Amino acid sequence: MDLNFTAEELAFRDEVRTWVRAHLPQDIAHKVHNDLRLTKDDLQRWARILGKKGWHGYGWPKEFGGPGWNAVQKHLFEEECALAGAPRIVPFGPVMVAPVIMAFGTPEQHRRFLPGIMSGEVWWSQGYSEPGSGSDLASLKTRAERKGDKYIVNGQKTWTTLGQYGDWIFCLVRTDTSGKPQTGISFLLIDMKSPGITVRPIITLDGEHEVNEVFFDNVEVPAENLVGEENKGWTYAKYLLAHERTNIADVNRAKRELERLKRIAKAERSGGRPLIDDLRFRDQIAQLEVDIVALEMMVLRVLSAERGGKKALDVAALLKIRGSEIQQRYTELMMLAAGPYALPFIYEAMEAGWQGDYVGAMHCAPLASTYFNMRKTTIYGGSNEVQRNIVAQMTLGV
Amino acid sequence: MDLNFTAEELAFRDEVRTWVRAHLPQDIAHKVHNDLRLTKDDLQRWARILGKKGWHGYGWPKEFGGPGWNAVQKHLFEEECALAGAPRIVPFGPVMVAPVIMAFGTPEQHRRFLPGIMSGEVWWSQGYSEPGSGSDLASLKTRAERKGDKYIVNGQKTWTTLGQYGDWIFCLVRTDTSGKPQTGISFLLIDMKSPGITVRPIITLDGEHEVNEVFFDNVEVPAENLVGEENKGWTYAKYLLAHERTNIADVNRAKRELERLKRIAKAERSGGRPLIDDLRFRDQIAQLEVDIVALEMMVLRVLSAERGGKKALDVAALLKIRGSEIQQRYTELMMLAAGPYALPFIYEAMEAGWQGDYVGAMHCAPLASTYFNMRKTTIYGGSNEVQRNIVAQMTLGV
Amino acid sequence: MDFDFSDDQEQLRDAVKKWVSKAYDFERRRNIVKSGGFSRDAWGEMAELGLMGLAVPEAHGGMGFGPVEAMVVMEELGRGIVLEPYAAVSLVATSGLAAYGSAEVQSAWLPRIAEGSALVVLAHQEREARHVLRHVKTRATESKGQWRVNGAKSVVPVGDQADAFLVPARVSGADDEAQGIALFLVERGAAGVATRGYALQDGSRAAEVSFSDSPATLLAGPADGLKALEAMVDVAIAAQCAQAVGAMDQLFAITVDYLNTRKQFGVPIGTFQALRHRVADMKMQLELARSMSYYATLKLGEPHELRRRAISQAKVQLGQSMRYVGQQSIQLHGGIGVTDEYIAGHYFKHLTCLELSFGDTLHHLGEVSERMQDTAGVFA
Amino acid sequence: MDFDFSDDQEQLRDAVKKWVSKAYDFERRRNIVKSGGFSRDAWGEMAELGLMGLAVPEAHGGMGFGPVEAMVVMEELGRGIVLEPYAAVSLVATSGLAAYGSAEVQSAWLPRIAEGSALVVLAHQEREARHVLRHVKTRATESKGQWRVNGAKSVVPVGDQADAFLVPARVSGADDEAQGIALFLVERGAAGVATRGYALQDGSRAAEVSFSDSPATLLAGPADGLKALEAMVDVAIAAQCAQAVGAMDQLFAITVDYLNTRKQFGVPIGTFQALRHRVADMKMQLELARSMSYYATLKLGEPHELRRRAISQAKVQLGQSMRYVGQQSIQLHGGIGVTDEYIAGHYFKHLTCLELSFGDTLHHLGEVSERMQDTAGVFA
Repeated sequence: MDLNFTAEELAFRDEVRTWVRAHLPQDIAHKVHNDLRLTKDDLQRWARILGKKGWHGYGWPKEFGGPGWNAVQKHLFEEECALAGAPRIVPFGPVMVAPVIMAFGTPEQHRRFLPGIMSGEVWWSQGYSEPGSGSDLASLKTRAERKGDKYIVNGQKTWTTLGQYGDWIFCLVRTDTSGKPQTGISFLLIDMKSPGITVRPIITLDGEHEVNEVFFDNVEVPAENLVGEENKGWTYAKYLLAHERTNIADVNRAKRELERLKRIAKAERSGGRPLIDDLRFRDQIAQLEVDIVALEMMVLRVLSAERGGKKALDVAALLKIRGSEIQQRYTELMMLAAGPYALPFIYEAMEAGWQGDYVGAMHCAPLASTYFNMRKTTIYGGSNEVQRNIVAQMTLGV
Repeated sequence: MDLNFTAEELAFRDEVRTWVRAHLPQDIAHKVHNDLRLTKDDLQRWARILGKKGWHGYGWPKEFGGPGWNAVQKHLFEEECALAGAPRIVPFGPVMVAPVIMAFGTPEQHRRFLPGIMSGEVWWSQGYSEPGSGSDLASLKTRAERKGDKYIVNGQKTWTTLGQYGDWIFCLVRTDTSGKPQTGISFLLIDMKSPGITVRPIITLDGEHEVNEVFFDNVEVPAENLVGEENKGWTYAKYLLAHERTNIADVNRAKRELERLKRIAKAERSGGRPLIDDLRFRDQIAQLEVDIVALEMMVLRVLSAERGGKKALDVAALLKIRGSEIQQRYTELMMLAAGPYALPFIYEAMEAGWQGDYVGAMHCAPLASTYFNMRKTTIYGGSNEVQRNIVAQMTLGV
Repeated sequence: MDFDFSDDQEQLRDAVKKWVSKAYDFERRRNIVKSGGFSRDAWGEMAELGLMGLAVPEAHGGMGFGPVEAMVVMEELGRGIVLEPYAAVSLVATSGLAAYGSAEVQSAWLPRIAEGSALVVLAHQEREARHVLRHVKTRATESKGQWRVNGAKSVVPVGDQADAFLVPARVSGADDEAQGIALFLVERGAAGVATRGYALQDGSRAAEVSFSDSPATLLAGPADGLKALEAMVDVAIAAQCAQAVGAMDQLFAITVDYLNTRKQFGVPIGTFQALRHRVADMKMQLELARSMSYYATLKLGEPHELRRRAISQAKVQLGQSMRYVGQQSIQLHGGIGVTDEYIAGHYFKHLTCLELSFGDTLHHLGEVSERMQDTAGVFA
Repeated sequence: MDFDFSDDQEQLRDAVKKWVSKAYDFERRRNIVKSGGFSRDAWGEMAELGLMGLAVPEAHGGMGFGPVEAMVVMEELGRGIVLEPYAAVSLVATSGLAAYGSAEVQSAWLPRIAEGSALVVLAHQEREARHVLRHVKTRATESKGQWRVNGAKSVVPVGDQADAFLVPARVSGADDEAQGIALFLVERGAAGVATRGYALQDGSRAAEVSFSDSPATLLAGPADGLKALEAMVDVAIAAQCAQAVGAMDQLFAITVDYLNTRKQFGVPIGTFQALRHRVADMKMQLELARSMSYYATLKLGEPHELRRRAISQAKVQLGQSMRYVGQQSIQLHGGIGVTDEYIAGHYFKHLTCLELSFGDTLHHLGEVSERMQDTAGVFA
């Protein structure tokens, strides 16, 4: 047992750190550190920089052009990116669909789709959720009927994050209604420029356009875009879910945001004195700090087990629950720190370089919006209620 | 709307206060205020004093020899008793079985049982729970077979509080197994001196003998001891449950114990200074104070509605949940206040007048035991999980 | 002890409730948000209902009603998450004017408030104060019988449209001294007054207001200024508590309805025990909040120290309830709860704003802690 | 970074686990409680296993193992809620002796500890200190080359049977000054030492110990005394964390088993979703606790300030986990959970004792708060 990283791991970290700090555009880092609005261009610029280095698919094995890092190296990369103020890598391409294509796709599909994902050129979206299916994902209804060498897709997806930028979308579609809901689902890759696709924005309660509805009206999809076998899509979707284990906790971002919380609590004043010196508020931060350390230790335990090739600890559901609760808590505390100065809603004040007068200070502008936005984290990706079901199931055995 | 009591109510309170302070034996009050062990004699002495005044059945209507107080007067009586340091009235006789006998018993049963309850002479116990039935009370199995003018009772009851002192016990017994579980239950009054009854102590985790198992081995019970109709016992049990509405929250005791908590926090020292001046601990007390005020307001709302004869607020389940949580919280805080000095377990130190050396101080001796003991409050009387089921049922309508 | 509403109070409630449900639906509210967060039309309609003069003394054209009537109105406005600053003008500022205004000041402003033609609001928030009321940097000086105010106030309700502000300003002492604070009335049109309006998170209207040698009328001198401010803030908190109860009541009803309707795995999600227990916990928070809202209102007439403690106790409970009911309502809705087009999120945002205003939960817990007595309870 | 146990560590765990499950069952434990809370026989058996010398340097007949081995042993002792003060003697006092004892003192005591024939324990709790270590009223004075101690210490593990005590005593300064505290060894048989034994809530043994001009051997002078005390307390807390993890692990397993067995309404109660989610929350607390127990152990070798902060962070998490897992285990058991004859309650009481020892959750949260840095995280 040893808490410290090995010399090799530390050398790796230094290498990554140096490279990230040298290549992450400062205007983007500024936005991330101050929670200002990121544009499509910001996200894609960073994706392309990573892609050029071969790190956009940082979790990929070498055979598919990835760096072939182990679990600890991946974690260190994520940490360095987070602490430097890099935007989160939009996961739908490199983290979600790519591993499925690698594992179940044809060599032709590998050649066709993976390079564009690694380079950051092709923007992927996820088409899982539907209006009627929430926690009950298997109840999805979007149909794909095989007609010759094509599928004809009809239906509707929703909560498609950043789908307004999407070039391609990977979808779970129903190809068979005869058996159990899980058995008739297929995994389809769909060009979003296909006729019959309409993307409609969903505005969230913070006023942002982050998610979308995607409508499919007799959309023709070449049969070669089917991944794996027809009606086996549920298996692939579960594989995808199991693939992402630790980053789900987002503990690196939590560490960065805790630092921001402390900066805010130093800048804000209560009765003329720095808020961070107010024992009551300070203790809230201390509790959060303990929570983050505990979460990080849990993540490190998983990484150590994974790197060792041992049976991974089955705590992905716990990491999702705790990670999302902590995300919500730090956004809540930042908002509470600003107090009345978190109340104004000035849409433009969340743009970098806004020339208007901030109410209070620049750091106050996005706090409430982010707090509202973060309510999603305990809902999406399998709600925390579903996660608790999973933990109970594993623990009780029934 | 008016938060204040009326002049008549205040006069009533003064009268009760004067009487209670004059008649409550000081040795008993000393034990209550210091959470020392109460004997059967303590409880019964106070019951007899109340009985002589006609207040042991303080909730009874005048026609049965009670004072005929309204809901607010009952509350004021409870409050004065609690604040003066009176022990809780053992509820099984005057509060639980008596109203059932009044409502469903025969005139003969009224004459036979009620006077002994009012006077405090006859100690009643409750025979509801069984080893197999917890939250699922209706699954009870103790059988009573009618043989001529007698019932023959066989089975086992458990969690019989203070049953070791019991003269009589009221039981739910199964007289019919043919229909739904609820339909074959009868309400029987049983002389605990009957042959075939065995009372076996259950020692609780604080080392006390407070509850018992009661075994029935071919116990003969005269048929005239059946209350109401055979197989209607479930109805009477529900009536009994609905009868006690607000005292379930025990807010008056909470107020008294909050005072004790503050006394302890003043006496205990942290780093040489009074613990109550430690902001962190003090804030915990402040939060509890808010919780108690809110609970009291909720109780007062119910009382006001009941006194006005309006449809009572349906919050009994909420009062049970909140009241028990608060009971647990103040015992927890008292234990935490003493810290390491709550650790010693000296059984005799919880007796009034013990001549040994206390570890720390007398007030430290019972704190952990009471904390352990109070875990029962969220379990008994319908566990808080069952109460939440009830609230949800009422709210959701299904 | 009596928690019944009188027939008059019930009628008042019905009138407000009817107006809210008929005239202030989600669509109209959304349009008001889009057009800046304050509607003169809606204000006029509320005035027609007689609401503006509710707390104005009869001598000045009002009805002279008390805190209970105010609570009734606020509950119903909360139920409809009405954006207009009714409490700020007709309860808070009105109470300050009625208690501290000279006969002249009262005659000048109270009748206009009662008829709905004047907006007067408290402007007290300062940048370095956070929730500490005695921290006042804004300064007032007198010269030749004329007071002038210098300083800046934040997040003033409808600050860019108000006719006048009630302004705590310091005439002596250090920034956070309790002594030396006086209360002034400053007209928006006065020299040196600048405002910058914006929307709040819940869509309502507020502004930054600054004063540069602005002429001011003294209402309460340095001996009374802080007490006057505290009294107005307590009126505001009691009103907020009622408003929050109305909003939570409605949001809870919306959520319960959703649980009974929305199906997953072939059954309404309201059949899942884990969610049912959440409903029970929300109901608990709602009823505790309602109880403490009554408490706040009924304690408004108590002596200063008792009133302040009671109000802080109430805000602690309300703050905790608002956060729990708000967050859990969103959670139980799932995805639709975080969309702008669905109503639940707007209640949540409104409740969040209420929690952050006039001292948050932790602040008021500190107040309770500092004011702790040996005894406790409603009558302690 | 590596959280695997070595083969040797796994063998050590197996050995302790085997002894606990075979030789230290509930019945034997109950008998030890009845006979006072400490069994020389059990102590001897543990010594035979080689546990007593685990942390004793090899030069003194021990094995010179480190914190990870100690953690492994403590987890297994916790799993069996073993009453004997293994950590107090073989980890805490041993670490103090090894770090501060003269060669003579070490030779006199460490070999005897290693063979299980001597009980040496830290005696530090004072009546007005609560959890503040620097608050030391006990005084030590030197005269003619002989130190003598006056004062009283509370809740000393097996205090009435120990052979010697490690005693922090003040040689100068006010009661709560960080400076002026020295560390002494006082034999129980020395003049002026009086003890009064009693059982603790979990059935283990402790005593009040008082010193009246008792001759004492100086271990650490006033420049080091507080640091020595803090170092021993940190060893104790890390050991406690592991002990608590073992106890929680077992209690959780017992509870899960009960939920799968106990039927109500015709089905195992483990099928009720509200209880299932409770199980998930308990599992969460258990895994967070396990993580922070590792953290505490692996941080024991850090420099003073970093170590103290890490230990406090760990105790906050462990305290919260212990309370939650303990309370919820009882709740999920229902009635049987509060009986003396069933085992769950004994785990709950043990966990409660651990939470209250060496600083409770709120105390350590305060420590974390006071030691807060700009950055955060395991490596911060």
